[in-house]
Amino acid sequence: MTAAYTSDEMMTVAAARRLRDGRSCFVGIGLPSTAANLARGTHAPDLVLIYESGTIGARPDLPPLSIGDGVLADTADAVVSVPEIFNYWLQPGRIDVGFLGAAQIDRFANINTTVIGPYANPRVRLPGAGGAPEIAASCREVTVIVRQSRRAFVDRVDFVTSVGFGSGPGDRERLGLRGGGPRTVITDLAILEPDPTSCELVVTHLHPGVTLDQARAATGWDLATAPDLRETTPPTPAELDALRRLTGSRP
Amino acid sequence: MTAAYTSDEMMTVAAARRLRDGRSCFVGIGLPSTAANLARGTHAPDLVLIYESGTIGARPDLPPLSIGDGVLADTADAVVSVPEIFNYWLQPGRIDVGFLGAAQIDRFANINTTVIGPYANPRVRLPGAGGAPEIAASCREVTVIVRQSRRAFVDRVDFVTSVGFGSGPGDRERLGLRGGGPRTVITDLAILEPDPTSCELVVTHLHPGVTLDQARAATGWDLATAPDLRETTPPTPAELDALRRLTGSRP
Amino acid sequence: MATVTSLADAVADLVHDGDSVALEGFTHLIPYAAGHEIIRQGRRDLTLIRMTPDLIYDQMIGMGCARRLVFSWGGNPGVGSLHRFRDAVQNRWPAPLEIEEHSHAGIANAYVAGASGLPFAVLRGYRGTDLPGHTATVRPITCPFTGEELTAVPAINPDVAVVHAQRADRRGNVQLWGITGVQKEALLAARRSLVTVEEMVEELEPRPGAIVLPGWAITHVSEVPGGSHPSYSAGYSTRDNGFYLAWDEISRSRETFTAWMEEHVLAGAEARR
Amino acid sequence: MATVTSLADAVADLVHDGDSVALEGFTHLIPYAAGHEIIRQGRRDLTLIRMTPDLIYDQMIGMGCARRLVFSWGGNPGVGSLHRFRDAVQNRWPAPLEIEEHSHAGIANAYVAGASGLPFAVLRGYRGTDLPGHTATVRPITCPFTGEELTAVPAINPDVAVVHAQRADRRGNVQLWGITGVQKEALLAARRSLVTVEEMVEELEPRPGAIVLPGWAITHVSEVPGGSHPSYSAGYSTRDNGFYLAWDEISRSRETFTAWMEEHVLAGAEARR
Repeated sequence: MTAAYTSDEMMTVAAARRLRDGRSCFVGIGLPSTAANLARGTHAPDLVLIYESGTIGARPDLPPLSIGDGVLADTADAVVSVPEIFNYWLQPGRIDVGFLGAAQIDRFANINTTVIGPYANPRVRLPGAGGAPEIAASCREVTVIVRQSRRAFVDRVDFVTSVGFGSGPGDRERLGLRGGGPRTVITDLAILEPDPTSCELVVTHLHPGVTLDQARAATGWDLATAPDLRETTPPTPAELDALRRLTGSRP
Repeated sequence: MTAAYTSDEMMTVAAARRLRDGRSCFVGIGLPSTAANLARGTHAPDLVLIYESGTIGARPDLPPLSIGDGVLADTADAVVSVPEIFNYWLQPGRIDVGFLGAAQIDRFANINTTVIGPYANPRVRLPGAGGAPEIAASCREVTVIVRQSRRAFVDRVDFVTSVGFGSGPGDRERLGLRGGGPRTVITDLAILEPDPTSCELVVTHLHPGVTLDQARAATGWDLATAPDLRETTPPTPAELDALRRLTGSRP
Repeated sequence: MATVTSLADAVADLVHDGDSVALEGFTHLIPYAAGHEIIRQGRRDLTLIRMTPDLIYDQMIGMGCARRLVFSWGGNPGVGSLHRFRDAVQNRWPAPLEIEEHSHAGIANAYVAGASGLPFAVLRGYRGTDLPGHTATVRPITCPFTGEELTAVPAINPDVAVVHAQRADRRGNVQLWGITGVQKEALLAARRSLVTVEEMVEELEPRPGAIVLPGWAITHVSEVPGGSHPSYSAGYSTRDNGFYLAWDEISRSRETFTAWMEEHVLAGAEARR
Repeated sequence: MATVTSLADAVADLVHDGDSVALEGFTHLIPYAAGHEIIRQGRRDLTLIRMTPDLIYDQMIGMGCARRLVFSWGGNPGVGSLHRFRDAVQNRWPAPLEIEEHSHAGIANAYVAGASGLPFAVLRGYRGTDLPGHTATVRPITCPFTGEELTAVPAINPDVAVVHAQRADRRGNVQLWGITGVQKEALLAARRSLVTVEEMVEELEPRPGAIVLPGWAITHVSEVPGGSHPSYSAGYSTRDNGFYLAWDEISRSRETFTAWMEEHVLAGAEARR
């Protein structure tokens, strides 16, 4: 049996499933944090959550509102300084998965969280980089979680805040980025992965009830599909229960 | 009244007197540590002792045998990592006085603690640099405590482990060394200071009972005196008491 | 040895028009009270430095204290935008705001260099992003051993650093615990420093996870209970998440913002809580 | 996740002939028992890395384990010389010993670079000394912002790091306190790591001044009570200063040294205390 669920719930559950138990995960705030805590509360009890505030192995009961909530420090295996979390933990490539959001993402999975419009005269000034550029550079792999729309899924981002595959194959190596880059982009409509040859994001899974045309309509480039396009397994009741317990306290 | 005392006691007391209360002092092990703790036990109760093991504001009852004895951590205001003590505390020039020993010292107060004889084929292999090169480079001023003899006081050190004034005026600036360099050299015979013009060590004080000829005989260069050569004030009974309480436990 | 003094006197002594000022505290221990005092004293043309401007810089920018902002993430954490920051960048209200924009890793390392007495720091960062094209203080540097190209950022050495902590003793030794962020580095990088604390105590009782900043490395210490609200001080208060949510509305228009600041910050001491 | 295993198995698994090995611990928490196990397993051609070789490397050098030593201060702290180290350098006994010599600040920063995934570190150090003339791994580097010349050292990334700590839990999370030295950096810089601990516990109780190294960043953990003797483990033992003084005599001649090692290290488990 499947329960009724929202597209955001499908997105969060699909993201949580990507996190394998025992791995370490550098978590951005918001949807990534909710998904990571859902994973920890379901199939991955030993997932190591690392927040840029310096908390390693945090075990919050509820997803924190901010990246530096007290519960993260109180439940962590270790709390280190902010320079240390970036220099000793993120930069050397020790972290398995970086979990990022995005305001814009393009066909090569480059991420913009800085400005919409020209930098000097922005149409929308966004928060900026935070830890994302180095998370995207250094984690063994990156998962992006972002709602799919033509505003967000653009052919070319207005500003490269965090590098996915740059302008295509070989760019990460040329730039000396040692992490593997984006492995998965999870949206409220679909799951996308970079094509192994072209590095361009293609649809590998459509969520139940979503058509390819819908996904294409929400994408600012000519979206292709993987050869073995599949349907995402819908959220199980257990997953939904766990997710709603996590988010029940807050919208 | 003056008590009977040894030349080593005169040396240690003279060194301790140089440390003004409330200053911070980066302490090497051995004689420097004894002198610094004597100062703290007498006229400078608020002297801040910093050991390269990472202890800031240590208050040992007795001088520690090693630079990392437990009493240093137990009594310190703060214990930090070894990289931090060098990078955040010593390197920026935060420490008032660096307190060093020497196996050899030359007329420009350069210090050798590395080798006697050629480096590749040493006559005597000494312990090496430790923290000394950066202490000598970065402290606001440096005090050296060393027994005076022709073996130790040489025209030119076999190996520059720690820079005093290099080969003379202007060298520290040229090398980008931001600390003031050696201000005082205290021996079992005398107190020496760099001549303000030539940077060469000259005698400013002879300890009671020591003649200039004795000091010259113990020096490997043509030792000059300051215009106002004086006699060192002998140790007071209170100073000697305090010193003997400190060293009584160990030779 | 730090001087223990009132917040008003400490700010008057340390913060001058045109200074570069870093109020640090990573979500936790943000020195709000000190920021409000800077606003009340009417400082102008400040270069404000902070990894996450947070509401405190949104307030200082909106009140016209800042000429320039050095930062790496300018949002309302978990909520959304900083409307006053956006209004200044997009519409130059109340004054134009120059920005120097970094990543977290870049600013953290710039503070480390500042605290270490080095002119620059090296990191694996920024490469391939559009940040170096807009931020002049990001340059390539080559490893003298491997030839690999990395990134350098210049040291940050603020005129003044301000941090909030849980406790200080009479000698001005400061103790903080929980998320300690980049406060030690900011304080040690600065020419002058102010630490506001929840509580002055006779003796600092050792605590798990606590770090101690020696008083002789600090300029002034002021006792300001609740001085981190709406941020928090672990062991003394919890984060006022409700205020962070409410700020989104308060700050959305210039009028509601100004009215709130008048009532809660500019008005007499009564209103300062 | 660290594997909890016996010292003998851990050393056999991690340390191979020809490896670069860093046993760290700054006076405190020196991993003597692990060093003795490396000696018993007859490892050869090791590059030994340590800021202060201390008696443990004097023993390993005297027993012929080392081909190369990277260090910054090779004395018997508070006592005098390391006679086996001197005999190796001056007389090539029992084998020639290459040395790579640094200052403390240099090695500490080289570990920091290693732990940080950077190829080099920058410091104000070595300038004007004779060290760069004899140590090829010290090179000038120019600040890309100010033009100032500073010093670079390459990262140290040992094949294996070994440290001793007070406690670990079953997941291999390690807790140490007191003087923590450069152990975190050495461990994080290494490809493989071993932590010997005084005690395995169910849960790590938070303690003032303690740091925790997460088990997932460590390869093996072994319970070895007393494993830091004649160094010490704060909370468990005090430094055996008498042994450091006695070592001066024991190690002075090749014969007394060899006899002591035979009896106290090479002989059966009985003699290992």
